[in-house]
Amino acid sequence: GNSEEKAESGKDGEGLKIAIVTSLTGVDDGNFNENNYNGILSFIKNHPTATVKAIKEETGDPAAGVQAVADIVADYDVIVTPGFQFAGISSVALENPDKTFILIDSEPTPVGDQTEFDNIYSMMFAEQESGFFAGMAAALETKSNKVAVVNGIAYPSNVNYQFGFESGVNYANKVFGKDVEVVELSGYAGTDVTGADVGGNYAGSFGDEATGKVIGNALIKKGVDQIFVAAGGTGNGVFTAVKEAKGDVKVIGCDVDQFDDGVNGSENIVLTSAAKFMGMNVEKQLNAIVDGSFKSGNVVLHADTDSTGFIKEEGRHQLSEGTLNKMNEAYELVKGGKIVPASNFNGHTPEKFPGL
Amino acid sequence: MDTVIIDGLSFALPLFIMAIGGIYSEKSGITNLALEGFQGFGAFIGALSAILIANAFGTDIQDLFYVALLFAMVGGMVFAIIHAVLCIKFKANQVISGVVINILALALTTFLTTQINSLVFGTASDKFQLGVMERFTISGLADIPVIGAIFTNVYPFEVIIIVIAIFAWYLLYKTKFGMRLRACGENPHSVDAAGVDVAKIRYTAVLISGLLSGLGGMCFAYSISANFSSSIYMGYGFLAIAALIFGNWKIIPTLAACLLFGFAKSGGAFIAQSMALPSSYTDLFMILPYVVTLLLLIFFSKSNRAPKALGEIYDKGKR
Amino acid sequence: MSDYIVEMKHITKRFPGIVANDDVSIGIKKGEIFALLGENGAGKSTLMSMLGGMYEPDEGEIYIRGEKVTISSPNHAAKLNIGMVHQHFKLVSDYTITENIILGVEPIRKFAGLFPYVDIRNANRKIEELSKSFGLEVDPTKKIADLNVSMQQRVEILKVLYREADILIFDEPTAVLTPQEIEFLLEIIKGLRDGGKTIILITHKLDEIKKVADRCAVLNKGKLVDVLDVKTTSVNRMAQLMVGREVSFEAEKAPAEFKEEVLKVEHLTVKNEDGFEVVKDVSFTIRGGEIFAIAGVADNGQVEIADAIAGLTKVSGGTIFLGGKDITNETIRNRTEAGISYIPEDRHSFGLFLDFDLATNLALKQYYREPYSSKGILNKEEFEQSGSRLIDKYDIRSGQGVKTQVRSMSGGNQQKAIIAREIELQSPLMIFVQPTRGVDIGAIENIHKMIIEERDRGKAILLISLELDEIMNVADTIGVIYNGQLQKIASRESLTTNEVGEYMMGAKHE
Amino acid sequence: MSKDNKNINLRNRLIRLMRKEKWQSISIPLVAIIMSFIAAAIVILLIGKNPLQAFCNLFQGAGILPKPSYAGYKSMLTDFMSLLNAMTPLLFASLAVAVAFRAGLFNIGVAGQMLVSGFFATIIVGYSGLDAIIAKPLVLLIGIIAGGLMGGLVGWLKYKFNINEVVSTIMLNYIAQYIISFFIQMYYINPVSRQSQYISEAARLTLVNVEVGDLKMDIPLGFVLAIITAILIKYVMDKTVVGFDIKAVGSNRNAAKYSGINVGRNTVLAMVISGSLAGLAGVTYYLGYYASIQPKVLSDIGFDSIAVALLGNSHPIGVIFSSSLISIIDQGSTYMSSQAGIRQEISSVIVGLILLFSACGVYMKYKISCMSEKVEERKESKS
Ligand SMILES: Nc1ncnc2c1ncn2[C@@H]1O[C@H](COP(=O)(O)OP(=O)(O)OP(=O)(O)O)[C@@H](O)[C@H]1O
Ligand SMILES: Nc1ncnc2c1ncn2[C@@H]1O[C@H](COP(=O)(O)OP(=O)(O)OP(=O)(O)O)[C@@H](O)[C@H]1O
Ligand SMILES: [Mg+2]
Ligand SMILES: [Mg+2]
Repeated sequence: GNSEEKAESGKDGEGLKIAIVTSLTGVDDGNFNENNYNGILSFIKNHPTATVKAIKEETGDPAAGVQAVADIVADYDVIVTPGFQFAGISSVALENPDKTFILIDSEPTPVGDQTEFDNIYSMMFAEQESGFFAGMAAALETKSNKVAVVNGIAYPSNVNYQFGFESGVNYANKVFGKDVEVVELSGYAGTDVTGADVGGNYAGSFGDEATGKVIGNALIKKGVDQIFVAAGGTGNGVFTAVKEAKGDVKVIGCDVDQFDDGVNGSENIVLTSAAKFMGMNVEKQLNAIVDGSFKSGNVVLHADTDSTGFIKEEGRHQLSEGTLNKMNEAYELVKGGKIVPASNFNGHTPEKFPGL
Repeated sequence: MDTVIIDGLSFALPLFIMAIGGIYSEKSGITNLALEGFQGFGAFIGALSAILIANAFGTDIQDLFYVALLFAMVGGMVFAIIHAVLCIKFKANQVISGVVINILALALTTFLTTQINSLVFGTASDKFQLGVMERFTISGLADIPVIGAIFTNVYPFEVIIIVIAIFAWYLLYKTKFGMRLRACGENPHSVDAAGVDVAKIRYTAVLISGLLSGLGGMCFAYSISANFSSSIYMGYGFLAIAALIFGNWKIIPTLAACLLFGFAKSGGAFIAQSMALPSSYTDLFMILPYVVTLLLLIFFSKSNRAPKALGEIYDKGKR
Repeated sequence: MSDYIVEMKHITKRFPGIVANDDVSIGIKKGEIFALLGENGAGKSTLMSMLGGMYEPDEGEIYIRGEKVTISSPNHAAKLNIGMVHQHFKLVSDYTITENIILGVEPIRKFAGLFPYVDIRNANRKIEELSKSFGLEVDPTKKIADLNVSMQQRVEILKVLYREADILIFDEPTAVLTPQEIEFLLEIIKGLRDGGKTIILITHKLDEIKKVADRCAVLNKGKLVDVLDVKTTSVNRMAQLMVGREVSFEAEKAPAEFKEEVLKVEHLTVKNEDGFEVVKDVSFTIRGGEIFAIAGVADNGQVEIADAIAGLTKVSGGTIFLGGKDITNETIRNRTEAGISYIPEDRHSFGLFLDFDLATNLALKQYYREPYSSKGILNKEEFEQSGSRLIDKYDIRSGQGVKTQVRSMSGGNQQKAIIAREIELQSPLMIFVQPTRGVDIGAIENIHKMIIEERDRGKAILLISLELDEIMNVADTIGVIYNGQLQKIASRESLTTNEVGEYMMGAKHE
Repeated sequence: MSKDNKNINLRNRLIRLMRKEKWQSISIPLVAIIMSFIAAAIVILLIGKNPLQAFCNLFQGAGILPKPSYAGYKSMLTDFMSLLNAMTPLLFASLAVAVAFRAGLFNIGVAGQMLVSGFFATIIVGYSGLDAIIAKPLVLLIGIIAGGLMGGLVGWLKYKFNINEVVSTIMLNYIAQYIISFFIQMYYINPVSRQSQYISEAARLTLVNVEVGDLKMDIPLGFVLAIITAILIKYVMDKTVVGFDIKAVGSNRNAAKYSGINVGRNTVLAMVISGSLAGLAGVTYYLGYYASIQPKVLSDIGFDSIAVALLGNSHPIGVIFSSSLISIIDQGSTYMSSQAGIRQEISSVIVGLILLFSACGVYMKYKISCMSEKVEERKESKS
């Protein structure tokens, strides 16, 4: 509706004032937040008069997140908020119709029965697609025929990764005749937002490195040699466990290209990373605001916009030629909707989904 | 079962070396709640030095863990100067000084980590990424049932800690420095009258506690995540203090207390895992070390005796 | 240049708000026993602390063996062969005798030629020899915590001798000793002198000076009054110089008039923390108008008797009646209410809150009741008014009146404050433990007078003292304790000083 | 020459001013604060930012100074109310520490006591559907009781078994943290926020988003109570027999026993009071500032309050001021970081510095008395 006004205040990106409010890990977490931040920075490169301020909310409490946004909203044109913690900004958005909000990884909290807001663009990703490629990679590269996924908390996005991973393994088993088992430690089953048991290996936190390491070690002990790590900071612990193990164990990174985190002496433990390309989409929306084409809405982004996928740049992965080819083929199928991996709520299961 | 011992030891030993630091400080009469801050700041300096050296000389950071350990000790010691000066020269309340130092350490290191990352390395990151410490297994001994686990997957730092701990014991109980130090915590006036500078001994003691805590902190940084970030502040400093009080300010009983914490911790996780309970139950097992400590304290506290002059501000003139 | 081994010239030392030593000049000859005399706070300890290296003078010069020196630390003093036996022992109670003595000058050996360690075994032997050669026998492996006061003092003396001091300073060494121990110590001091050492002795007890000292300096309010030749000066003259007036040594006292029984202790038994019986089956009674004194060597259970009556220690057997009422299991406060006043032995850690002001300390036993407070609310005005009244009545001297922090008051005045507070309670039973310890003779005279006055008002008084003279002077009835047992109870008149001494040593019993 | 003299004169006058014992409890923390702001200013200068602007932003963010522009429904007043909202638990917690201090006890367990009382109030009242008029007082009552029991336990362990309260509180902190985490995860979890279920508005001690005119603000009901409590504590400590007993036990246990004070009972009592105050901090935090509990997390307030109590000289009125200051710095930091482009962590550094400098208070006092001594002397020698 009022997207034109916004373009005016932005005046071709002239002095567009952007703020990014993050959880306590900040915009320099080398991961999720940073990816979004980089999108803003890349936008600013092309619109040098635009500015960005990074602010973080230290407690991780959703109410505090909203409060932090409310504290600073007056001084900015666009607020970027990565993370479910900021779902509650819908109330702030209603009170400040002249500001634009970009919410990543969550739908805005409904206010009354309003679920969509004129000045909020919320983007979610089909993590199951990225997870699917991770599963394929793991299943195709494993020598022990045992793979696993480690998660943080069973939020939908995390469950999506998990289900996608399992879908990918099943796909490889079926299509390429593999016999790969997905290992789960019984003590770490997850409970999703509806209270359902989704299995998997959930550390129960995105910031508990010690537990991450315990889980990592336990998996390695069970003979797992490919671990997909979708656990935020907890994942560092898994990485450490794998590095110390000194075997043939590899990890698959998550959200962003984690190849640099995998350096282990002269070697690297990162096989590839299952990515969702948030920065690119943030930049896209900022551009849209500037050129007046901004459209609000709650959007789920798929492989068809190249928003999900895996890292295949030369030197940033260690996939074998054959695996890479198989994954590239599958990527086209996912893109074309021939393969629809299971997600938390899309009604499919890792055992039974279109394309299997 | 092996994991219980392996993980238990790799947790208990850094805790132990921090507790020894605490013993040194408290035996000299200076209450030390600042262990947490020392370990954090020490680990910060250790990690920073490793990164800077790797950066400057192009050394593989993987090979720098002894350098990191060394600088962590220096870092812990440097930060301990604050506590020493506050408590000894400025005659501040020692408990308060400790708490303040913890707050300051957390604030400073998180601030500096991001600041240095962006200013010096031009990267945006809130942690210093280190190489992992290579673990080793002593082949013959590792095959012994049960005890073999002690020699399996050992971090080099565990050996270092044991060596330092033995030396610390020798220094505290056998040398004249140790004799004077312990006397400072019992009756500083007697030390002063014997012509020994109480302040100097106490400075040294607090610095040693900083040094050892820095070492402990670096070991935790390596064993938990192989990087430095603010997640190093997990209350282990306070746990070390609890261990040393529980150990009645003596090195050997304190080792026992640390092992209790370590094994109860890894054991708790192990039980929860092997009983296949949902992960929430792990929390119930996690209270094990603390409940056991409290219960044991109920039986042993009566005979527990803190150094007599602990926490007292020493003033020559005051009689 | 001179025949003085120690010379202090025009020494001035100031502390915040006070000139502790004001232009003091003294000379001490080699091989003499030189005494220092003066009221509490006259500056004796301060003057000697400057020789011992604890303080440096603000003005003036110190010459040792003819050479001008600046003694910057106790270590430095030790290098000059000066050693100080402090008024308050500076011992680590957790350490053995040897460890205490060698602290600071530890003999070192090397293990495997590499690791130095403290050679305790050798030190033990050396100290045993040393202690024998001076007639101060001790077991060097014993812990200080297990020693009595007189043994602890031996350790302090050995410490100094171990460092080969030949100028020895004793600060009030006899304040905590029994007559026999004092006798023994004085012999040792004389022996040391005869062995060529120079001794400086600070004491409040004139007879001791008379007995051993060659010369004596008198200080008053920081100034040197005179240096006397002890042989040709009378005790009375010394006292007069010190206090500035005539002092009487005999407490004047009318014959006692006993009234009805106030305190009755039956078969009292008390155990210490280690479960050891320190008071064994003690029974006695005290009547109104009677001063009942317990004589005994330190640590023979007398303090525990007082604590048990006042309620500070648990009783493990026996009964205590006050005015006919069984108070054995009453709380401390109820006992106070029932009529017990208590002047404790340790005024710093029990009798006073050093960080509170004088008014509060004076109200310590009554603050919770009318008129100091009503319905749980304190009445600060009453604190101050009553406090001021007591300050006047008992002549308590303090810098800022009732507002003075008690820590900054002199020991004598602190003691006066406690006595004032306890007398004001008008309790039928008053317990005095070591009421004159460390107090100068002027103040002693006053305190004795007050005790006798209270007796004459019909109070029952329990006096516990290590000073036999004090007991012989003041008591009406004497009980002698040894090893937790009352050896003898008899009227003052029926006992001689010697007899009491023998009972005290356990050499004689009924 | 004369300028020199003037300088000395000024210094002397300053010293004389600071010497007054009565004012020292104010002047020394004040000097500490000024020194730390100077130190922080240097740090900010070093990273190439304007310290004055930064400090100004700090106060703007906390609602003490007006911001140039406000978002919809917001104004300086709403910011100020947020400040009070955040400050309320800190004030209670610092009072808790201060009371224990007075009795010679270190209550390091404030965080655990807060958590326990917050948890019980949450499950008993927060999920009950009781009317506000009953629910709110009940929340306070549960906070007081739960915190008091927990604190009393620590006092009892100390008195009965000689267990050092520093150790027992640390142990109890962990135990509370894990047990409550377990119960929240098992029974009260909100699967979306991964915290405990939000409590009913009726039970909440802060009225949120209250529309006043064209503003929406949070009204912390607990704040008034906290101020009244502080005054009450001051009164109890200074003017009553109970307070006297507690202070006496804190000053010298032997002398307290000798004067007939029941040391054990007063140790427990002081910890009960301290724990109750921590309990109030807990309910105003978990059922006021927030409306739910994060599992496995202890509030920072637990430790900050120790330092705040120190900054306030363990004096109830002093604590009001020190907790305001720390809250201002805390609250303003988001806005400062957003405006001045300085990392938020600098605010924690400032807090750390303030505390560091105020820990030197004893030394300052001593130095001042030395200097004033000298000044006196010089005066004497002149005349
Ligand atoms: N460290 C100090 N700080 C301040 N004042 C002191 C200090 N030491 C001593 N004084 C003061 O100096 C004066 C002299 O004290 P000193 O200890 O020398 O007296 P004294 O003659 O030994 O007394 P006593 O007979 O009680 O032992 C006293 O008034 C005392 O208050
Ligand atoms: N730091 C101080 N400030 C002020 N006065 C002090 C200080 N230290 C000691 N004094 C005073 O110095 C005087 C001498 O002290 P000293 O300990 O020698 O004697 P005392 O108090 O009579 O002790 P005791 O009863 O054990 O002999 C006392 O009046 C004491 O109160
Ligand atoms: Mg003296
Ligand atoms: Mg004296």
